[in-house]
Amino acid sequence: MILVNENTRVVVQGITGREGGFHAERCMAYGTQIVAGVTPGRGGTLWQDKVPVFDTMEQAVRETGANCSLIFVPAPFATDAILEAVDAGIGVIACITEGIPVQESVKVYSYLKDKRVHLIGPNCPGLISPGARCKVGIMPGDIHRPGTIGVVSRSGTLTYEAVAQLTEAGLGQSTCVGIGGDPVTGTDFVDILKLFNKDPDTEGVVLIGEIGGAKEQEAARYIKRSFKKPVVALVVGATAPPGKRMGHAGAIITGVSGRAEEKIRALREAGATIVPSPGEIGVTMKRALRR
Amino acid sequence: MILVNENTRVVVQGITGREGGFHAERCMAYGTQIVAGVTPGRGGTLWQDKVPVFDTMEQAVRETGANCSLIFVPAPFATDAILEAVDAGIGVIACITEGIPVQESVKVYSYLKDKRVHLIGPNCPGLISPGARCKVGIMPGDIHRPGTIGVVSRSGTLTYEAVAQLTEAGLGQSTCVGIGGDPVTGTDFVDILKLFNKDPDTEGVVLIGEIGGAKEQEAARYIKRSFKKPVVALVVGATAPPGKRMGHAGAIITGVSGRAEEKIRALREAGATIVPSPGEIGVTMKRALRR
Amino acid sequence: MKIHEHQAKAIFARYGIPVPEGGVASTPQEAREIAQRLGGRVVVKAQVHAGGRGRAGGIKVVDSPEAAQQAAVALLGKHLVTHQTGPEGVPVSKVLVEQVVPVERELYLAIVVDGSGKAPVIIGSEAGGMDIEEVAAIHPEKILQVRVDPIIGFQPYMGRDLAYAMHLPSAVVRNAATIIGNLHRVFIDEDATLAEINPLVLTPDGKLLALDGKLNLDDDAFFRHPTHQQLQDPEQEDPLEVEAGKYDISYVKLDGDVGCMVNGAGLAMATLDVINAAHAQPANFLDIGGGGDEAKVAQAFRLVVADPKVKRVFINVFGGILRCDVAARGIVQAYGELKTPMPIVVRMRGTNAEEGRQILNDSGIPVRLVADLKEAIAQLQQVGRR
Amino acid sequence: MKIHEHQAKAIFARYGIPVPEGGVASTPQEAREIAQRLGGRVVVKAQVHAGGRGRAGGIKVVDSPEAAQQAAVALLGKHLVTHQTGPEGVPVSKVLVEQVVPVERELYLAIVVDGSGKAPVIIGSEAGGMDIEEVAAIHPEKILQVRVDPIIGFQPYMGRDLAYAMHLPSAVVRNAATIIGNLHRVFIDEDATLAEINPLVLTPDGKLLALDGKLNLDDDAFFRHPTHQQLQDPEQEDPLEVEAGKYDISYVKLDGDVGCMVNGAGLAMATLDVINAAHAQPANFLDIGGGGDEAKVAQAFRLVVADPKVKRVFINVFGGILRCDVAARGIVQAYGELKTPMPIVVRMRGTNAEEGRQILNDSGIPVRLVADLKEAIAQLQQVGRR
Repeated sequence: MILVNENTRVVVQGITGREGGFHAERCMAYGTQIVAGVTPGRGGTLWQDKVPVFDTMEQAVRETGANCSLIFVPAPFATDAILEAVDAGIGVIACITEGIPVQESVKVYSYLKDKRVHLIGPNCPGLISPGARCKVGIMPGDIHRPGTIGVVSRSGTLTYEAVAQLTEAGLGQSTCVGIGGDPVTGTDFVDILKLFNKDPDTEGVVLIGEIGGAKEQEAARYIKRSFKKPVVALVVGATAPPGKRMGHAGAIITGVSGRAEEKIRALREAGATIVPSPGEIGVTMKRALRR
Repeated sequence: MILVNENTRVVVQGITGREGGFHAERCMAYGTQIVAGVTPGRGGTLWQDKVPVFDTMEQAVRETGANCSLIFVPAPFATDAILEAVDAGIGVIACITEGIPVQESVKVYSYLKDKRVHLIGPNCPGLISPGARCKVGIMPGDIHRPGTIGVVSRSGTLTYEAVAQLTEAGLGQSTCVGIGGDPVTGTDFVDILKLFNKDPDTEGVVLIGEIGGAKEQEAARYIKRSFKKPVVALVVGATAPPGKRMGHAGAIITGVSGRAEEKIRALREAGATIVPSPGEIGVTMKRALRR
Repeated sequence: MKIHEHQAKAIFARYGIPVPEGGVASTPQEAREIAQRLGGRVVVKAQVHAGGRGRAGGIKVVDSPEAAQQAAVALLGKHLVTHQTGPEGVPVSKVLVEQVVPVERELYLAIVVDGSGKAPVIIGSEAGGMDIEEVAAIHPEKILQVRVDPIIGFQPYMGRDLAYAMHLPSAVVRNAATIIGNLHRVFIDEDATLAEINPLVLTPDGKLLALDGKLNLDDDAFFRHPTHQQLQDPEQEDPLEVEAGKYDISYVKLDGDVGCMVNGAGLAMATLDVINAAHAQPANFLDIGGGGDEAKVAQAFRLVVADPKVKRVFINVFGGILRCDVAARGIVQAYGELKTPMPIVVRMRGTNAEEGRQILNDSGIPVRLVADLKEAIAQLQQVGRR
Repeated sequence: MKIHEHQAKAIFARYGIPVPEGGVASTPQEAREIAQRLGGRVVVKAQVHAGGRGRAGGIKVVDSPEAAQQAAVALLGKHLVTHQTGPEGVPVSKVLVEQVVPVERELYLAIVVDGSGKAPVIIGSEAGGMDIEEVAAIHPEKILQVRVDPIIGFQPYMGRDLAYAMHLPSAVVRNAATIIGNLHRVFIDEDATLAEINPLVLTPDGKLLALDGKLNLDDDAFFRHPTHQQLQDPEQEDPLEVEAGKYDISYVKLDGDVGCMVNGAGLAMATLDVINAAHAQPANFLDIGGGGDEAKVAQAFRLVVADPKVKRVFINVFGGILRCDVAARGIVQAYGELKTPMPIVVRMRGTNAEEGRQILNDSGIPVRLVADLKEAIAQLQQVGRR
């Protein structure tokens, strides 16, 4: 598994908010070690009589040894929250928040690109390693099974779909990562593929792309050059009209490279097995592993 | 020698200006390969019937293979010139310009710190490797002799003083680098010491510091930890009043660490030989080498 | 969010980008007066959120105030159909009346955020005045790009590099670099997702002017630009899309007859692809969005069936944050009001899928519950054949 | 460049940093009127470019407009001597009259550029109202620093971290973070080299106010702040330093009798050190600066001998850009006008040193030419003994 495992100690930024509290609860129920919450002004209290709340990330990390952060802070304050986590020394940050201005993400990425930190998201479902009962995100935990398939995706529910199909096909997951639907994200397909490449627990990878940008083409180049495990790829949005934002801020066709057919072509040429239809992710992976 | 040598091909930014032209001439007379000049709007002309002038650094590098830049552009335009040189792929940039706002230098440094480029200065005399007849700066060439002493200094004329004394004492120089008198410079003592440490041509180093900042203390820490050659150090400004800017923007005592006595103490403790008086740089180096 | 050309140009002008003299008219009389003020010979431009105006007759060059008035009569209150609009076109409620500028050369200039470079990129081309996608296809070498690293922001040399590469005369380069820098300031300070000047024209006397202007603003940054939302022109959007926006539902109008309601953008796109692959046409993209409750689901359902083209509905829910039982209750609620006779195919999976199906079954609504996408398609085809 | 407290506070207020109500008075009558307006009980503060005003009697708290007038009479037109001024003090031509603010706690807040970290650093301390150097010496643990990376700039969490670390009450933290952010905006947008609030006070009713304010502006950035130079108060500087500034000569007044003229800041500092080591006192630091010509050298010479304390002169030139022959001609030119009877010791080295010496020898000026620093000292001591 990659990024999160049994040693992951999670601090939830925005734990006293509605969404933050709801999902912190569910993560804990799944088995995740939620060791702290952070809400400025609420330091010194206990959340749900269980989790200590701190005013700052620096305090939270110092007091609890948290090494992973899950962010539910509203968009206007989310950049601040991410950067606070980075400077507090957090190694893996999952930012669920949707609606961060793209130019904020540009700055955030520029700041952390040379630091030892993985930012998953923003605008993502988070990540989960079922084998470690470690869920750092908003995905339904019960569809996952421990196993050897890595999943990396720009989407939320479509990832759940993929996971459910894998589980149904008898294929458990090593780690599933939703990199997020924004045009600029902290982590791209290539970053996650590099980790899966080195991960002995991962035998094959499901990659789920969509229209907009060129992250799938970058993934294709990396797969062709260096990736050693079978990849099964699905790219959605083939029928989306150009110039329209399809839900995700990043899912908008603004040029040739943003089209699904271009992405599919690049991935196929790189040796990935293309999923013929969204209903056949699980079986395609099963077939790909047999070869 | 370090940074500049017989393979150094220099482009002068601002070659058509008064200062730029004057010093380009003298560098050429010393033996430096001045392969291009850049002045926007003057592209396509020949400077002094000898050196092709280009509109942009990108053109100059593409056409002439320049790998080093010497900048004389006035302060309001100097940041632009430095960054243009960085993006054109120049490896060694010497910025002579004085008077760049400190916050510009902060930005410049932040941009280039992870790139393969050495920015010498701003507000510096440049650098010279007498053994290669390569002078990229405004120092009087004729006081230098090829040899094995490295010189690194925050000062201009005081460096010439040091060089003259070394030459007089029969000690030639491998490379002399003026890192500049601003509080934020592209290159610090430590960066240059690291290069001298690895340079087989350099047997010993003269380090010339001054009041303000803590660059000398950083140098001391590095010398103590890793530097393998004799260091002779002079720190000037012991009698300067606090809070007054002594010529250089960086030469102003704003705290304890900025005082000359603190710097001298740190360097002495690190094993450097302290020059007892500015008139004894040469003889001190000579003595230090004998040990 | 898209805004009108005249709005973009007003912002450009505030940032020091030269634009032609002109004014906005809502009536033919106003158009005449502006033309009068400008000296007679003007261009009258329909203000619509769609490219291809010129070929569609939305831009008219005229020689007198009277002719300007006539041109305005021909445009105002009409719908303009371009290759970027549907057959119903977009309404023209304003025209921009501008002086006619003599043109020596037409250039292209734009700034977008490059998701791979993770930074703004300035795009320049000496082939201005054309659709830049066409230029990219035919003359990719004529498209220049300069990445603007966020640490240093725009630097004049970036503008000079572009200007020289576009083969602008040396005397114009500094001015061009300034305009490029100003466009970058617009892009950053106004939180744009696209800032485009096409064409940027060079006049015979060596001036540069933004002859057209396009500015898309980042919806996600409205919270720090209180005035941006006022620039919106809901008339230019599909009414259902505008309505969806109020409820924070992502809805995009399409041309088919299969109404779609899905939770999650990726799953919604996948759903469209599946429908298309079965040679059916989706009527819309709809992502209920995160944090959906019963009321939001009901609202989404209302939107789907409000489209008169919709003949059948496909609801695809993967329960996660939005539980399937909640989604089912929302559907039941909306159906109770609407009593639409349309066939509804529902696929539910994930959290509380069983409860959701039970609720739908118990409700008496004539839904067809399916187990997977394949079956969903089969059912949709079946109901489509009738 | 230093500016006055009242100028700094006006800028702070523009950036949303709360300052006490008040006004600036040039006459006792004005001081009285301001005090009247503020309700009587006020503090009257001498506006000088020097720390240690309080202990030196430059700050007076009074209970009535009449007393404010009296306090102004006692300060205006006088010279204030603090531990940071020379014995001659600095002139007081304005006083700041402000409401008296009740103080619960005094904090320290400042921003400088850290040359090692190569970024602005925010310094905070709960030990405000004291000399921060003293705090640093006695309670270094009470000095907090936060580096502001230029890529991301100030972020609210940096302010919160500092505020919590200064043990501010939770209810005040957000406001403190805002003030810290605003001070950072002052620092960046105004190109400051120091922005300091000492003390930043917390009032019993939970408000934060900048009770004192200090702002040093980057001289090198004047080109992009056209109004900054108008903030200068030449009266506060030594007249010779002001004069030198006009010619772009670096000159710092010192207390001794050996006038110094050197090219290059490092060599000039070295020269001071050498003189001091010989138990002589330099009268000034003087760096002729880059690109010096004959006229500039002459001007520098005039500055050196214009100081009435100067009894002997040491000229130390290492010829580089400034050639020794040029320097010699400048000296000859100035000497010709001034005919000072002072002994002048000259050491020349580097480019055209021989020519320079020749020119001086031929000029008939009674200079003592020396070969090195050692000999220079010997000569200076010899002329000093007479």
